[in-house]
Amino acid sequence: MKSTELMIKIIDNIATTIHENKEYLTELDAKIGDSDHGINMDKGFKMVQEKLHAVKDKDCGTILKTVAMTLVSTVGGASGPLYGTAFLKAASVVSDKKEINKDDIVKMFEEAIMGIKMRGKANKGDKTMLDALIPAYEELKKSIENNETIIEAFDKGQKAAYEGVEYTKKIAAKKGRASYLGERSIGHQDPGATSSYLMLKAIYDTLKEAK
Amino acid sequence: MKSTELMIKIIDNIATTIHENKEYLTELDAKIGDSDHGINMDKGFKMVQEKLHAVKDKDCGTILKTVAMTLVSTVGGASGPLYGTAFLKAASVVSDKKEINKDDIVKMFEEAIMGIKMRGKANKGDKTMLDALIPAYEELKKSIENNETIIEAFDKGQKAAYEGVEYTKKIAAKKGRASYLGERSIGHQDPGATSSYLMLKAIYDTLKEAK
Amino acid sequence: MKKIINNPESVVEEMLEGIVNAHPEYVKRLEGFNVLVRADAPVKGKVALVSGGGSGHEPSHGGYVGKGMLDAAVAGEVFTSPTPDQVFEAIKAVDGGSGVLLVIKNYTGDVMNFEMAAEMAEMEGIKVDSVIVNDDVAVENSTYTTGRRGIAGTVFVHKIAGAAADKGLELKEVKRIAEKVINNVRTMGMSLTPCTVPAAGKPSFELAEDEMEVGLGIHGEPGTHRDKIKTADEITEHLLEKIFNDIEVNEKDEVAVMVNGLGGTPLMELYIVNRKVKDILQEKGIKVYKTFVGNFMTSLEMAGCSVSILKLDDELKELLSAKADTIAFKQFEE
Amino acid sequence: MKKIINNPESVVEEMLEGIVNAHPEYVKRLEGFNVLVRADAPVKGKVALVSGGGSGHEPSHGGYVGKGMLDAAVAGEVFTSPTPDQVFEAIKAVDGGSGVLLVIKNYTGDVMNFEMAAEMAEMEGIKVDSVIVNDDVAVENSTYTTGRRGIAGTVFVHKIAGAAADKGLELKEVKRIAEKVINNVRTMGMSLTPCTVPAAGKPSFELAEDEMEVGLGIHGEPGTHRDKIKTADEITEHLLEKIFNDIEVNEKDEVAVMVNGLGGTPLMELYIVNRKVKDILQEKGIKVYKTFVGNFMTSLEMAGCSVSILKLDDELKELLSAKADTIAFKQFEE
Ligand SMILES: Nc1ncnc2c1ncn2[C@@H]1O[C@H](COP(=O)(O)OP(=O)(O)O)[C@@H](O)[C@H]1O
Ligand SMILES: Nc1ncnc2c1ncn2[C@@H]1O[C@H](COP(=O)(O)OP(=O)(O)O)[C@@H](O)[C@H]1O
Ligand SMILES: [Mg+2]
Ligand SMILES: [Mg+2]
Ligand SMILES: [Mg+2]
Ligand SMILES: [Mg+2]
Repeated sequence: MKSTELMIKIIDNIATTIHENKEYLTELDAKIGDSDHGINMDKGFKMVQEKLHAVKDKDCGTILKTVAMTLVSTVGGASGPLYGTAFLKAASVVSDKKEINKDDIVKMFEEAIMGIKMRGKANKGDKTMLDALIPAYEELKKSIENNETIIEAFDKGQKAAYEGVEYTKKIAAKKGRASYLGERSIGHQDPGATSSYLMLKAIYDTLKEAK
Repeated sequence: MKSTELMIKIIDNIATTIHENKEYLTELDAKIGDSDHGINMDKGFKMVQEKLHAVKDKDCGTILKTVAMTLVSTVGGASGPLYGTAFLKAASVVSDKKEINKDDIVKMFEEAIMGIKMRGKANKGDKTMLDALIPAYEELKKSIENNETIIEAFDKGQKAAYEGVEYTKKIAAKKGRASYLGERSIGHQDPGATSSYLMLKAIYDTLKEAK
Repeated sequence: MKKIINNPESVVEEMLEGIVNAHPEYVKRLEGFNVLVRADAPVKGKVALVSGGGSGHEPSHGGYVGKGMLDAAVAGEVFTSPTPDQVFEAIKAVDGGSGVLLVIKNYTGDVMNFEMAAEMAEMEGIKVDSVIVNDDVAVENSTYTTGRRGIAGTVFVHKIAGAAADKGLELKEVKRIAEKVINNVRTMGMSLTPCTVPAAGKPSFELAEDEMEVGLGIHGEPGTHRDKIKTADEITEHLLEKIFNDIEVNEKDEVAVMVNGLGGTPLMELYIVNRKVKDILQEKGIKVYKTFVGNFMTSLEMAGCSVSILKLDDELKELLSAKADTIAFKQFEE
Repeated sequence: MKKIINNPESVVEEMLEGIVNAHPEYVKRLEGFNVLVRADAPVKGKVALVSGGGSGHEPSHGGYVGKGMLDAAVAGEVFTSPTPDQVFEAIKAVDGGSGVLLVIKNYTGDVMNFEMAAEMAEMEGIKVDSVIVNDDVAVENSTYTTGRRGIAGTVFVHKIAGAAADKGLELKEVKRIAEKVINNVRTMGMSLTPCTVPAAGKPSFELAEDEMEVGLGIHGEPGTHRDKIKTADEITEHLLEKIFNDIEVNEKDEVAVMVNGLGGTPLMELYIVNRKVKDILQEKGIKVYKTFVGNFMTSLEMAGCSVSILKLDDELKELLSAKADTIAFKQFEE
């Protein structure tokens, strides 16, 4: 399968996963935020899904940039600019490319995380999406450096993200809306970390299926 | 007993009666008005009671005028100016008098009613205090014309007032706050008619007791 | 009862203190009375406007004391008309030698207490006249009954008669203009929730989660009927229909619109109502000269709204556009 | 959910239509965007002020668009920050050549979306700078956390920075003054009832009949703690105590006070709170230069209030007293 074709499939699956978890994500946000994370994300990815067809013959950079701009202009809240920036930074790694390799993937992931950090000024341990994404990135990178397959790499990545989500239950939020609750946020899992995990899981599932 | 002394006693008893019926009158007003008739009247007569001592050696006119002005400046709402005007008009009949006779009483009552009509522009059958007061006045006048005693006259008067209160249940209000309810006011007894009856009853009881 | 108060008995007193503390440049209090007058009262040579009524309708009426509107506002207990002695003090304090116009909302109690005050003032040689506002079309009008109530349309009377007085017109003229406003303004209201008089401690009526009360006054009294909650557009249609059944407004006529909140309704909803008001008027070819949206004549924390329509002519338009500078109603000259 | 609306999805759209219908002399809408700009935008040569955020805080922010305050207000969905493209359009529409200052309330979402818009505008060669309002003392401030939220104090920033821009000051100066306001303003709030986001359909939290929520933001999020309802005086004492723990105000200092209603609280109660605010300040020897009482920064129909204290110097006093003419904030020059 061509990289672009696979990418379209992955994004489409991410959108479907987010839609299926709309209520779940919103309920998580109700506990420590303002009950809109699922609603926001679903609104954004629904629009992404609608726009996918128009870019299906474009390069990877264009596809990802379209996703980025759509998320930025429809999601709103904190997660809109964060995920938007992440996709935009990833896009910049593969602009004009129709085929991408393992190294591109590591670099895309790295740039995405740096974008999120730059935009949100958060770090690991602040109880945000980064608590899922950073461990996932580290495991994925290690796996690829060890010459494992992309599928293996994403499997390790999504498992690390899952651990990261579990970890967010144990800590108090320092960034985002949940931080207003201080210690009262402990015991609840972070909605943004959860959506990040769900996205990585969707990538892994798509890759496995497409094999 | 001197007229002034008796008058002080009567007013004091009216105040006590109103106080005992504060909740009752307010509940009646809740049904078809704004739940304040008992509160308003009690506030006024409490103040009247406080001022009685200062005028106990004055003439009947001064006593009644004091009652009138106190009601006017403390009761508020519709009943304040109405009862205030009634006492003021009654006072004008007996100004400077320390002793009063049967004819004075008829005239005082008549003037009081005319004052209420002038001030409130209502008439018999509008479901107001006049539906208690007018029949009471007519019976009292007839009784005195028939040379019955004052006590007999007030007995007939208070009984007629009671009938008047009962009658207010059957009719729709045309004046006052209850008129906004139109036909929906039928079935409820008028609070102002009720307070008028209670005042006449208090007069009768005092006279009987003082005999 | 959930309220930010200290003591149900003292809400009016403490509110008045809070108003005077906040806005000494606009109002001062007559010592010993629940009366707010213009900081610069009496204004020599100007006809003075006095209004008031029960409290609980804030910013009415104290909020409208100032240049271009009222000279004094008399505050009764919550939803209870003030007594004549209070009104009398207000009249005396603001009379600038050109007479005083009382703007009375049509409630038996208000009318009688204000009229007694007028009689007292006349006995002291003050020229006093009065107008009675009766804009509420929920109640049928008739000379044989108490007639329609005075509600949010009263604010238009304050504004326009206030501008007339400010222009230096004489009492007779100011009264004529106030009556023209009264003849041309109609209001209809509805509510989603009751309100609680602090001294009573419990709501004035009960409404189910899916019910609304239509055609109600501003004292927590029940309305003319109860209905299932409708959409904002349907509600607005009904309110305007009742208004237009009562007053003829023709194509090309110009009107002022007031979408008034009863105290507990967010501005967002009032604007959604206004959107539909505009649509309906546009369909009828009626021109909107000016629109006011906000809490002008409230019922404590009641959720609900009223819509007022005022038919305008050139005289009313000019006066409505004139400068006003009060606590709650400010308008620059156009 | 009891609301006068048509459809939970369309409340923001219909509200904006209603605002523009009501006040065409003040605002116009950018077609296709949830952006209100001054009717005369762009004002050539003037620094433009752009603010906004989630809807549901009306009259914030659309109500403050006009002479002497904002040039544009961007409206997100209810309690959701608007997206960068919306803010970007606002910036483009009001830039009069002297640059644009963004006034952002400190919420992660607002900050990031506005900053992205600023980057987009800079790429188009528009001079943009921003300030972040964080007046809510309920939340502890720290560079390691999101820090304090921006709530009612924001209105003081709009007013004062707006006056600075109106005076013709350059972007750097307007920003300096806005930051001075931010450094000197603190707010603390409480509520008696939750509010209901139309799309959610149910209240954001539950409160018992005898409970209040203290230290909450303006998005229906729960506060820092829950307490039994206290008297107005006790509540006011607590709010001011929290404020004075955070900012030093000394004897003889001059302040502006804002007693802000959250949407469902009657003015009567706000004035009762103001009475106590004045008492406490007087005791401390602090001079009140100006007081604002009303619904300035709301949370839909939430019952409750916040108190803001702004420490003033001569520069801020002059700008606070300057003329402003917007839909919801009008002030004559002194
Ligand atoms: N500064 C930040 N950096 C990274 N992620 C953040 C930051 N702030 C918030 N988040 C993430 O965003 C999620 C909330 O997103 P969402 O509910 O859509 O936005 P909002 O909080 O504006 O309603 C949080 O669960 C958290 O994972
Ligand atoms: N125009 C009127 N003439 C005579 N009595 C009236 C008139 N209007 C009202 N009333 C009487 O006043 C009573 C209500 O008094 P009250 O509750 O104290 O005043 P309000 O209606 O202002 O609250 C009514 O029950 C009625 O008997
Ligand atoms: Mg959220
Ligand atoms: Mg009553
Ligand atoms: Mg009453
Ligand atoms: Mg949100």
